Amino acid sequence: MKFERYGIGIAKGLMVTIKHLLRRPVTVQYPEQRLNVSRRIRGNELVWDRIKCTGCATCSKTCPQGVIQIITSVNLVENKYEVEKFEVDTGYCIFCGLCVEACPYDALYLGYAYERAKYRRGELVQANEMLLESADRRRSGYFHPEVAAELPRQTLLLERITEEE
Amino acid sequence: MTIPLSGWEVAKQIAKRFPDAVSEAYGYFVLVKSESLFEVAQYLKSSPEFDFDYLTNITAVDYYDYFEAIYQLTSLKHNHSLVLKTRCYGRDNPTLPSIVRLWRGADFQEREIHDLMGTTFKGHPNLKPIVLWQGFKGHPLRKDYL
Amino acid sequence: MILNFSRSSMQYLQTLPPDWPGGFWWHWLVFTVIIIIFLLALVMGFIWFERRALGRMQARLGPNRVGPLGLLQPVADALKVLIKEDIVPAKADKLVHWLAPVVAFVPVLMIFAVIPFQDGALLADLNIGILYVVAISSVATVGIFMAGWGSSNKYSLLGAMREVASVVSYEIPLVITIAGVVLIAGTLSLNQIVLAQDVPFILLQPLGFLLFFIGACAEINRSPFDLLEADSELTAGFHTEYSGMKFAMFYLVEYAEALAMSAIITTLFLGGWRGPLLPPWLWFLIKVVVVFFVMVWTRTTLPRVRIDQLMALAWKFLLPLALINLLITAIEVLTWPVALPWVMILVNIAIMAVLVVLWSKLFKLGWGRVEI
Amino acid sequence: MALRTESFVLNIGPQHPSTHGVFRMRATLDGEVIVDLEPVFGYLHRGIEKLAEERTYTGVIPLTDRLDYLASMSNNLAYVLAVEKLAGIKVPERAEYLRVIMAELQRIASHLIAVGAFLNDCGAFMTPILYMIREREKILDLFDMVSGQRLTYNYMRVGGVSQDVPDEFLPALDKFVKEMPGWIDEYDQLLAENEILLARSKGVGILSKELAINVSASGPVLRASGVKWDIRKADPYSIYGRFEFEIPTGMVGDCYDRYWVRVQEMRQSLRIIKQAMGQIPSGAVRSEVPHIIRPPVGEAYSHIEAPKGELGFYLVSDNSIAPYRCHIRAPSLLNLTALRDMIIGWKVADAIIIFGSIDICMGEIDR
Repeated sequence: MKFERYGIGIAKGLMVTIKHLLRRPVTVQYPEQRLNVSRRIRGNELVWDRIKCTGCATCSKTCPQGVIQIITSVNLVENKYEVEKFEVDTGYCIFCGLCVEACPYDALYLGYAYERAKYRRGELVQANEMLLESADRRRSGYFHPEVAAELPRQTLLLERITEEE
Repeated sequence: MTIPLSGWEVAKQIAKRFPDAVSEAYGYFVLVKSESLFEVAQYLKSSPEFDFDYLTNITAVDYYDYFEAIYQLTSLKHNHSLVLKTRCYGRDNPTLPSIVRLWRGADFQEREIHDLMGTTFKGHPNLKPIVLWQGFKGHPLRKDYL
Repeated sequence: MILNFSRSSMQYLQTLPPDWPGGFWWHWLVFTVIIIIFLLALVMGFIWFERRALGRMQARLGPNRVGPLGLLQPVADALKVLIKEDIVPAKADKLVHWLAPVVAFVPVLMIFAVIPFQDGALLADLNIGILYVVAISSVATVGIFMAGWGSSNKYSLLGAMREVASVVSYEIPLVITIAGVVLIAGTLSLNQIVLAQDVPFILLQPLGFLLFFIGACAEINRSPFDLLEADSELTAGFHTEYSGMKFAMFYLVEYAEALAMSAIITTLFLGGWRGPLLPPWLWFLIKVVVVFFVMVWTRTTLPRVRIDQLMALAWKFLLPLALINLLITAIEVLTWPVALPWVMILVNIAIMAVLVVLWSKLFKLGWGRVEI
Repeated sequence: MALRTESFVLNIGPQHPSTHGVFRMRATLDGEVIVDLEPVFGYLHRGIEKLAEERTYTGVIPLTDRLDYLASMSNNLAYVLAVEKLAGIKVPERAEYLRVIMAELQRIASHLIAVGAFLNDCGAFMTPILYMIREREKILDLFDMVSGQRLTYNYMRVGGVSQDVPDEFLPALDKFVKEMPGWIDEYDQLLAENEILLARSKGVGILSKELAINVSASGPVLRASGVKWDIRKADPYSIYGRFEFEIPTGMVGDCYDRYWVRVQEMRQSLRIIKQAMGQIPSGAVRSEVPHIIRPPVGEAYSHIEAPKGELGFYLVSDNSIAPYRCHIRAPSLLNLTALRDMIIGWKVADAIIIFGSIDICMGEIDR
């Protein structure tokens, strides 16, 4: 090491680290402190709207992983398709959101929740009623700005630091 | 802008030096015979008017009847580019000349093509599998590999 | 009869060290226990302190879950490590592999026998105290080399080789700088050295302090000289193959060495336990923590040097300056033994500045050059 | 009597803290000096090129996220540009600007990790990388806001971007652009002039200009060797022709130059973002493109200046819904070609920092 600057470089670096000792740390203590996730979060599951769904299977065709399975039957009385089974294997799902984009009837949403780990692989295969919206399975605003508008604002690290200083 | 050279113009230039080398030229592509690939590449690299000092990319496509190897050449000095193509026939042991001696950037790419497409590059110093393990059967990027 | 024997032997031993306060056995027992407890507690405290300080300097929190402020984190880690499986590599030299942590750990404990925590509060006031420290502290290297060799792992071997090379080189400037302190104090006993420091020797020996600090960091392999572990190069260096309690021993050695070196720097240069108002042992502790904090601070900031640069720093930078420092100190002690301390301080600081600037001009490392 | 010595083989990796993934360097050592080195990889081979042949053109976009997982936006961009070239699709103005903003933010994020990891390899214990991850986190927050995910964004679409940015995006970006130069200055203050870092990285691992061109190095590695070649300038794709920025180049091509070039590129990226923010028009972000695209028969090569170098996609279409062949020109792979030449003769510690200064991503090398 050429001390042509007599260790000024080292001293400068030491100043930066000591400055950080006096700053607030940026880490979040996760289970106690929670940040608001993005309004468009592509959370851990799909939320399905049974009433809107016509069983056209566009989502299934778009899915790059091929994890959406739809079985329909023809309802001759009302002259439409009846969705018998709408099954998503979330274990294989990569949450790319292409199915949500493709759905022509706004019947498919991504989930807003993120702590949705399961203990068994079998539980990851979700079908019909399990896919409907509920209190702990809220819809995310991904590709649905009207849903996004109702969700809380995302916490940004950018703002968090400056607000508290 | 990088100017893509017209394949036809370049083919004419090449044909002056190597009359039998070019088999086809269309759009921005020059299709040369695989036997004369090395000489043509050497000419393109060394001649001052082309001066293709930078080998951007090599890839190969399986067209069932033949394998097409595609060389993207760029000249950093003149800022123009050319696509050189060559074909090799047969599925058992298709062979192409290696251009590692001209551009060392071809080293890993030729190994990769050898690994995934199964074409042998004659003259490559170290033609070992690169992404698959040694002893892997088959060549995954071939169209008939399932 | 046994009782008789023990009593007679006790009487015999009691007569041996005439200057030791209290009975020999009491003194020995109390201080050994105190030192071991103090050492273990302080080492755990230091581990916590380093992790917290490091965390805060890196814009994060550090351990804060176990106990108040995460103070019990080292305890939890120790418990975890205790119940871990002890894995010995199949091709390891079993005996050497087993013995290495012990050989590394014991000398570090032994250093504390001569460190004065307060006036006279030390296990053995050896009249060659500092010599003893220098001699004992290099034994730990043997343990580390044993670990590197016995693991039969290439990374471990490289780490151990680096350790031996660096310790052998750094011992020399270290001892020469100590000689400067000894010249001024006129004694080798650590307690006497503290008593001699009416003015802390950091002021009388500023260059010596700088050299000793750099040398000490290298000797105990603290950053930027932590080559033997060098986690980005050698995964974990000499203790790559260690797990469970043996690993914990090495971990303990690392921090105990840091503690020992902080204590020695405090004793030699910062006036040891001396200080106004507060009780002496608290002063000692505060000074040790401050020295340790500087080590943590440099660890946070500085990149690691390369092995050849490390060696060159020892032989081309530290050694000549240490020799000059010793020479100047000797001349000062010889010619103006009763000079005003303040004059001496100014003179010495000026000499240090001139020498460091001069050497900075002359001395060049790296920039594409490989030293050896 | 001469001492008999022999060289020994050290496998650095695949499980090693500094190999940035599952990479292996089979080094032959003489003492600490490396006399021979062979890079071994393929541990992360997922056959993305083959998988792409079985998916629709849109379905390949999530795959490109997983190439260089530190720069997913750039990968998306390179791929959609290739498809657009192949199918002749026009992109709305606003989408072009959004793409540029995302690509440049991604460049900053990727360079932050590259520089931080390089300094970490030098032995600065975690501090620089943690500072830089903190800044990267702010960028990831922005990406999370627009795309809903922090790593695999899947944001670009053929013919635009998936959806417009939310209203709060541009103010947040403005804030970021304003405060980021201060942070970069702080990194410079932290280690750029540090004597130990200079001693370690100056003059180490020199890649000469001629060799860099010959081995098809690209990106910061090529520019650090003194070649002024940036595809954003040389072959402006998207709307890069409209922005003013400089191409920082190094002098000798050593590790320090590569570090320095990356830091300067971050500043230039901020400049581009600032200009793009000023010019961004309103309007549609996606042209009318069907979900299932059938480009005409043909082939197209499109390249962009990704953070790691020239990222190219070579697509061959046979007028079906899936690419007939999708080749990825991975910059990390080609930058590694010269690794052996750069490392031989240096010590183990240097090998680590030379390797770190190339900044590779295994997801891209093995594909």
